[in-house]
Amino acid sequence: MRLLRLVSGRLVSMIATLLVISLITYAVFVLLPSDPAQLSCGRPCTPERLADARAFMGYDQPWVQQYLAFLGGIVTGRTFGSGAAAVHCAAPCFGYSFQLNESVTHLILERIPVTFSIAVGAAVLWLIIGVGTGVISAVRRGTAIDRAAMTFSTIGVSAPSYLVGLLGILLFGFTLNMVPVNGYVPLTEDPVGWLWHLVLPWCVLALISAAVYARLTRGQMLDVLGEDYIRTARAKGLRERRVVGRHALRNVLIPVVTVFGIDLGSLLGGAVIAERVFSMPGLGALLLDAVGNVDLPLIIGVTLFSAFLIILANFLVDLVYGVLDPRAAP
Amino acid sequence: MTVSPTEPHLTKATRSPLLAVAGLAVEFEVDGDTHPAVRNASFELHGGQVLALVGESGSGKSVTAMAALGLLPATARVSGSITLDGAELIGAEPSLLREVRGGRIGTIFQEPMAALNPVFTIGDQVAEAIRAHRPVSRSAATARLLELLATVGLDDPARVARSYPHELSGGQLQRAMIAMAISCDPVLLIADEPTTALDVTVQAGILDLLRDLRTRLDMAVLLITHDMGVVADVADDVVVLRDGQVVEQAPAAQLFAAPRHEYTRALLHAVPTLPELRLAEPEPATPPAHEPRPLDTSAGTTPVVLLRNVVVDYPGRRRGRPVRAVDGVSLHIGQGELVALVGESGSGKSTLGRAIAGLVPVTAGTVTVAGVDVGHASRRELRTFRSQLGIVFQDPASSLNPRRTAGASIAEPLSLHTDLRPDAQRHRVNELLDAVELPSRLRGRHPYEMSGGQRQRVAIARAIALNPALLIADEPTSALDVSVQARILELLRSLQSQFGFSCLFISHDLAVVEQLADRVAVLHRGRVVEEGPADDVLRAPRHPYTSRLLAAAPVADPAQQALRRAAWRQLTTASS
Amino acid sequence: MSADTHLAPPAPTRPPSQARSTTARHLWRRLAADRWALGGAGGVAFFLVAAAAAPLLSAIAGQDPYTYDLDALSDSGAPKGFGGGISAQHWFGVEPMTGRDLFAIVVHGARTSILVGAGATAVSVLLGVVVGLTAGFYGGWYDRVVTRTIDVLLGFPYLIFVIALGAIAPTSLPKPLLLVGVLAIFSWPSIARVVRGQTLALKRRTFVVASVALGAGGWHVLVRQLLPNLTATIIVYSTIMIPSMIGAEAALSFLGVGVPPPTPAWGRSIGDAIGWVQTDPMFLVFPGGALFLATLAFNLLGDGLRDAFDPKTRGLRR
Amino acid sequence: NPDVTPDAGGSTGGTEKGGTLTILNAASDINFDPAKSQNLAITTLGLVLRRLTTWEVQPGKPAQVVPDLATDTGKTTDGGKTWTFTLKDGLKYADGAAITAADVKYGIERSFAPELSGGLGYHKSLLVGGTEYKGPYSGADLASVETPDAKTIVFHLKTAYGDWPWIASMPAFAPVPKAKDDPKKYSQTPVASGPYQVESYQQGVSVKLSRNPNWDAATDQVRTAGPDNVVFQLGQDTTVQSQRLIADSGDDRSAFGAGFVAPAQLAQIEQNASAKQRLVTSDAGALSYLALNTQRGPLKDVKVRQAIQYAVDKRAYQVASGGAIGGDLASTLITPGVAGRVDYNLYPADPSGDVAKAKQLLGEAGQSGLKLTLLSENDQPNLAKSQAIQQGLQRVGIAVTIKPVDEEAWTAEVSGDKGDYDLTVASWQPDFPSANGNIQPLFASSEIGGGGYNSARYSQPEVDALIEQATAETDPAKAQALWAQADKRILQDAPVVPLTYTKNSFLHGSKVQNFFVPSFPAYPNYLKVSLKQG
Ligand SMILES: Nc1ncnc2c1ncn2[C@@H]1O[C@H](COP(=O)(O)OP(=O)(O)OP(=O)(O)O)[C@@H](O)[C@H]1O
Ligand SMILES: Nc1ncnc2c1ncn2[C@@H]1O[C@H](COP(=O)(O)OP(=O)(O)OP(=O)(O)O)[C@@H](O)[C@H]1O
Ligand SMILES: [Mg+2]
Ligand SMILES: [Mg+2]
Repeated sequence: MRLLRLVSGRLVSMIATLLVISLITYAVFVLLPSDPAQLSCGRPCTPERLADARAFMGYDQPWVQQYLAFLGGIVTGRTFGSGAAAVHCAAPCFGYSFQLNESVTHLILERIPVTFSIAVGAAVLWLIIGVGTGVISAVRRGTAIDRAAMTFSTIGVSAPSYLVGLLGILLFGFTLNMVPVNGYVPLTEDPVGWLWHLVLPWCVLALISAAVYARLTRGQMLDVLGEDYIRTARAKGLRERRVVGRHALRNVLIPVVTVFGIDLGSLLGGAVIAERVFSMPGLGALLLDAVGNVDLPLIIGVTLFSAFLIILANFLVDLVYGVLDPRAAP
Repeated sequence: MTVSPTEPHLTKATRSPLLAVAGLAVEFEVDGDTHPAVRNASFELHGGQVLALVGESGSGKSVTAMAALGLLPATARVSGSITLDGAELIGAEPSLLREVRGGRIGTIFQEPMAALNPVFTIGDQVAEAIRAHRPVSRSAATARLLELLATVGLDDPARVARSYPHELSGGQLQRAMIAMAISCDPVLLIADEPTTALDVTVQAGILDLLRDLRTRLDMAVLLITHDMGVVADVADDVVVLRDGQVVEQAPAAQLFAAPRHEYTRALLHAVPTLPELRLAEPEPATPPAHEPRPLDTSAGTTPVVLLRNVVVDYPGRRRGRPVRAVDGVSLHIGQGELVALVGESGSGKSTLGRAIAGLVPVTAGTVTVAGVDVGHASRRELRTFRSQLGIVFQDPASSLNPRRTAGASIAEPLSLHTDLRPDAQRHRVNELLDAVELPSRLRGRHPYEMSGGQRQRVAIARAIALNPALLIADEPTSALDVSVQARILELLRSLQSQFGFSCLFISHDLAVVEQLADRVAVLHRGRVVEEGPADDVLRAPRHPYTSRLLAAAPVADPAQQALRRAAWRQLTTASS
Repeated sequence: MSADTHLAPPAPTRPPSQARSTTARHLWRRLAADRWALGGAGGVAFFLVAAAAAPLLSAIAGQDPYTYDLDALSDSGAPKGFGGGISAQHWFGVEPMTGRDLFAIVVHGARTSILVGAGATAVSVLLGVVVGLTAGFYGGWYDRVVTRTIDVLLGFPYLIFVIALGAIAPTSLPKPLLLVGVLAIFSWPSIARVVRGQTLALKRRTFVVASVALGAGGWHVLVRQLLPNLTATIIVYSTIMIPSMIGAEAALSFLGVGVPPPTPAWGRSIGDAIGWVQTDPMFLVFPGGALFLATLAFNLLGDGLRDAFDPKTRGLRR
Repeated sequence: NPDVTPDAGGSTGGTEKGGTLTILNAASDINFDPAKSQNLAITTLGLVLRRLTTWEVQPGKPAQVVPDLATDTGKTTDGGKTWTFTLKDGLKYADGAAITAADVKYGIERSFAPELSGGLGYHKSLLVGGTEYKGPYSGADLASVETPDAKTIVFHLKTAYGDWPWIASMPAFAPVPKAKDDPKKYSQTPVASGPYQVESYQQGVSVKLSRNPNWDAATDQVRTAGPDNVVFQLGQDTTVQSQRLIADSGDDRSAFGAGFVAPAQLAQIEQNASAKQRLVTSDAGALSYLALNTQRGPLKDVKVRQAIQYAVDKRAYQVASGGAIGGDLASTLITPGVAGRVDYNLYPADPSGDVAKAKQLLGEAGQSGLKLTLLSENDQPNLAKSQAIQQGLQRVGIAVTIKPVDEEAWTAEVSGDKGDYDLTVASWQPDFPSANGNIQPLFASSEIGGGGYNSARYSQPEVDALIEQATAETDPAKAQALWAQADKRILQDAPVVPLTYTKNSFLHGSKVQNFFVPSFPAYPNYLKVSLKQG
């Protein structure tokens, strides 16, 4: 019951946040000098044709009105054009991409499995590697292991992901010929192929984020190890592994989880660079294409969806928080 | 098996010591310099005995105990020898240390709230201690755990086991801590200030428990305390530590009766005494529970602090009902008057203090300090008012910013309210350190690098830095050994006579209250149940609650304390 | 009231500068005892000097980062000769397709990259700390507005905004400034969030209440009580951020809001160099190496500072 | 006739049948709707859809317009205003239905619908009534396209237009059966008239083509239809594409990349004997040029523009585009491979430019310390080229600021009405290989802003008149002479600096045969590619 109230309260604020995001996105693209109608006008493009195309897509109206129409479409669905060529987009309609001739909702749903596969795998991997490295580093503080781990994480922090990605492809894909270099195989079709195609993107993303987590974990761990209850745990005669792995880690994870929520959320909204480099048809690639084509409905749709995921991830993190930290329990 | 407290002395010569500390020295490295904390300390503890480690704050008591467990931080350098049943502990293999910790030596730490992991339930933490040393099943561990929690006198073991530390009171936590410490039937229990954080009634219960455990389980106890009353209550032998060195070791009775070392004598001399307990004529039948003695307006001058029907509610957790911490208190403190506030834990003492300082909003009633209505004062008025207010918080450790040095903390009011030049500030800080008996080298230390008593004195120095008109002192000497406490109390007294400030003195140590206070107010469940001149209230309590409180306070005399203990038991059984 | 008689009249708050200077001395002493941190400080100083003296350095080499040297290139645009055209004239070789001097590009690139990296970090840390701290401390509607803003910004695929800004911004606006702004806008929320969380916890601690009870105003509490307890977090964040900001500079170059060419920047050079990695690896090695070393230096210094600020880790053997 | 002996590399031989050809594509989407497609006649769309006419391209020879569905390339009876085409016999769609003239008319009509805008629309303003027509979905039909019988189709134009046969090769001239037209889905499920039909379509992932059983090779003179299947892999990173093709393993042996090989990879391929063999570079083709905004400040002065002709460092530009393999230095507007081109050079100078001459001209114009903005697309190749220009102009004291914007914004800026830039580097690949396609879209004053590509914003009544005259001319030889005249006339005003005739390089796998790249268009001819069997 209390959970229900909590969830509904959060839902309201989530929707408010999403509204603001969609509004900003709309406004931003109205300010852009580029004209979506121009792109779908064809060549040569006469002013009359341009006006026609604009009117059909609804871009001739003031943007506030466009925005309201968009919001309405989510609830009731929308129809563009009229007669035999009319396009209907069923509710919940997050817009219709005229360039891809597909409802945005459908496009997003189609891309979700790819992005989720990348994001979840990578996140699991980097959490394990990052937190592991951070813990070892903190426990063995000042030793060569610590220095090595932190140097490694420095590389990870500073390396641009496209660099790591492409070098990874060159090394593991071409030179060593170990893994496929790109493409995506649905899990349902071929689980092994799915795994095999995702190994490299996972590792690349994990390598980069793990570095950040290693630093974060190390810092938190150093703090926690100075706490009295760690001394108590040791005084109980627990093995050091248990002291660190249970008593300290649980407390360390609390702040780590916050950051993780943000990161995972934004990754779920599209692992843009990884998808580009590894030619994975995920949400990030979709967004990038949409931006390149000024496919406004698609941009707004994907933006909103990503925002939704990020906000959702944060909400889930708050719930996990309650489990990790009883003091914060709802 | 029943063992009388005196029996171990008879067998002492025939048994080899359980714990032998020989030539122990501990040094800390701080910024490249070494600071000795313990020098060449030697003493012995035999099975089934209670050895009290006493001495002034910062004398190395806790460090000695931690050395035995191998739990000192990496900055410590330890030499000498500590043996447990003949096995050397210093520099021992990790596996041996692990077996000793928790298995053979149980430990109770100073602050239970900090010493328990906030994210695990009590049951979880205690069961873990059991399973660390015994290969028992989960369910067996649970059974044992409930048994242990019951053993330490917790009412509802199942509920306590399910609770997280923040959901329990200090006394409950301390008991749980003890349960954890004795879970593997250790041969030795190290108890570092096991009752400091607790009020006298709870303290009496815990001491009773320790005594009982010692007897029932034949456990030796290394008791660290600065409270000579506690020592008198439970100790068989006493080791007096000063500045890291053992100055005297003797059986308790002998020590109290005929202290050999001068320092010991000074220590005992400094112990404040309570008047003889007169429990003869309690009037429990119809206590004027809600009728405090009428306001004493004889002082003539306008009171500095005037409380009228003050109610303070804390908002409850998430839609729960609010907690009423103070419930209709009327109180006044005259100019230059020292009023003591006593009462058991959770009775609302600290809350009242905070309400006077304007730190918690008052739900109803008015708080007037020096003519300022604290509840409705502007920010500016509050600021001016606070420049004349000194406040010592109950928990010295947390009232100091962990990132600032002692010097910086003490200088804070100076820089806030005066325009002293850095040199003058420095000078004043040194003066203040002197006044609270701290060496000036502590200036640059962080709270983490000081002992509990040292931190408390820093907090006091900060509170008196501006010679306040009103001092609110919340258990200002709880972590201090008697000698330092005596000097601090002396300091307070002299400052007060010099500057004539008013003082609200919150304490659970009735002996101290007796020495210091002009008037005493007894708080029970947020209400003042008894109020009057110190002498009257402490000598002839009218309210049964006051009587119980008085009986629970230990005195530094084993013989007399035995009597009081009996009286207290009688009272508690009568009231429950 | 008699208390007034022995009280100096309240005067404006003045920070105890002497206390500060001792802290600074302590810090320095601790830092100096840490070999790794010293190395990091040296590295940072080295790059700062290199950046400041870039024109001088490249003048010594007799080069500038703009002049084409097509004779140093083969017909396909790849540098001629060993190691990407390393010679007495071109110490680091030349850039493919232009023949510009790579040494000059790298030292001049340090200017842009460090400016953008440190600038963006500074702005976002400042913003994040100020906003997070005040939101956590003051609470109320201000806090709610801040939290929502943070949610919105974190929920925003920043790519979109970046592209839009790059297109809208007038040409007259210096690009490095724009870049710093764009990067900062999207990185302060996560810092603010963390700082806010910690502030919420800290402000309930007794020492903060104690300070309030001493009559400290909000500013004093924020700066003297809360901030010192956040330094570790801030430093760790900053040191992680600087290099990732430099990396982001490169990514943004691709999106058209980077530093416009031909102004040298490590990020862009690294981006350009990826394609050449098999033909001319040195093109990647020099700017990439510089980026890595600078990152390493910043991180080592940051780790050292963090330890120096944290009293608990004082005196630990390293 | 598929038997060609190209000098532009590529493996040749007879067309072997079978296998699956993979085409690596950077784009994430292929639009098969003829109304919306801007595809060249010889690439993707050509595999699935036939039009009235199409192109015959051969390495080293100018492209020719040849009949596709029609029996000839169109007949005009009145000097280019009315054009008549007749369909071949026995033409069928993949579903077996006959292809009729009405279907062609319908296909053209639907390209007028605003719902389906986006394709090549040269015909829209040429056909009588085209400006007002809004497509067939509201019930109206376009009277200027007549279908007297099932085989004949007649076009009535507003003005004489000699290049109409080329226009008839554009996607909109593919037949669309009205009954099968679902404008929402047609881009993924077109009714095939060519040798392949769309078997599966996965947006962002891949498109698979399989054979159209009803396509008859006898009716088709340009398509050889070697592979059994053609698979487009979409959204492939270009660098990775190149690396895959260089590695040449597994299925990639039967693949080629649809995108140009970047200069960095060209240098890499240079050192890889196997890959070098599989690299196919076009003849010098499309013109890349520096447009000088003739309506802005100092650039209004022809002297200044002429100075820039000399100041530009074409050699650096060439290197930035990949060296000799990236293009030949240009001096004219009409590109090699276009019939009737006359080679000349109005501003002769060293490839690196003539700094002294440029300075002198600037002096004459009384200009010093010029500051110009160069609008550039923000991808690496374009930025490299822009920098080469910048560096060249720097030498004569012209300070150039590069303003990088993304591709779409660049298009909007250049073809928009504001024209807020001084310089920009552009490259023009005409939509059909006639000098008309080289000159008119870039230099007619009607093409300034409003979506036109006259990026120099060049307006010269004399030139407009010449263009009009040449456009109407139906005698190719006369038309060509007029175009050559226009070419020279324009360059006298120096609105653009011709930089290079670009060469595009493509990489293919070792099993790919009959892969060649003509000079126009400088793209591989998908229609003739086949796979080595066994
Ligand atoms: N980590 C540390 N670093 C430096 N000095 C320390 C550290 N821990 C303790 N000390 C010093 O060692 C001395 C002994 O401290 P210890 O905690 O044993 O005192 P104590 O006798 O338990 O006092 P109290 O009764 O106040 O708790 C003190 O002077 C203290 O300042
Ligand atoms: N912040 C708070 N929120 C809710 N309840 C509180 C809070 N602080 C104190 N209380 C409750 O108010 C009551 C009075 O607390 P207070 O701290 O004044 O007791 P005290 O007399 O000082 O006890 P002690 O001797 O243990 O310090 C207790 O029941 C306590 O649980
Ligand atoms: Mg202690
Ligand atoms: Mg209290």
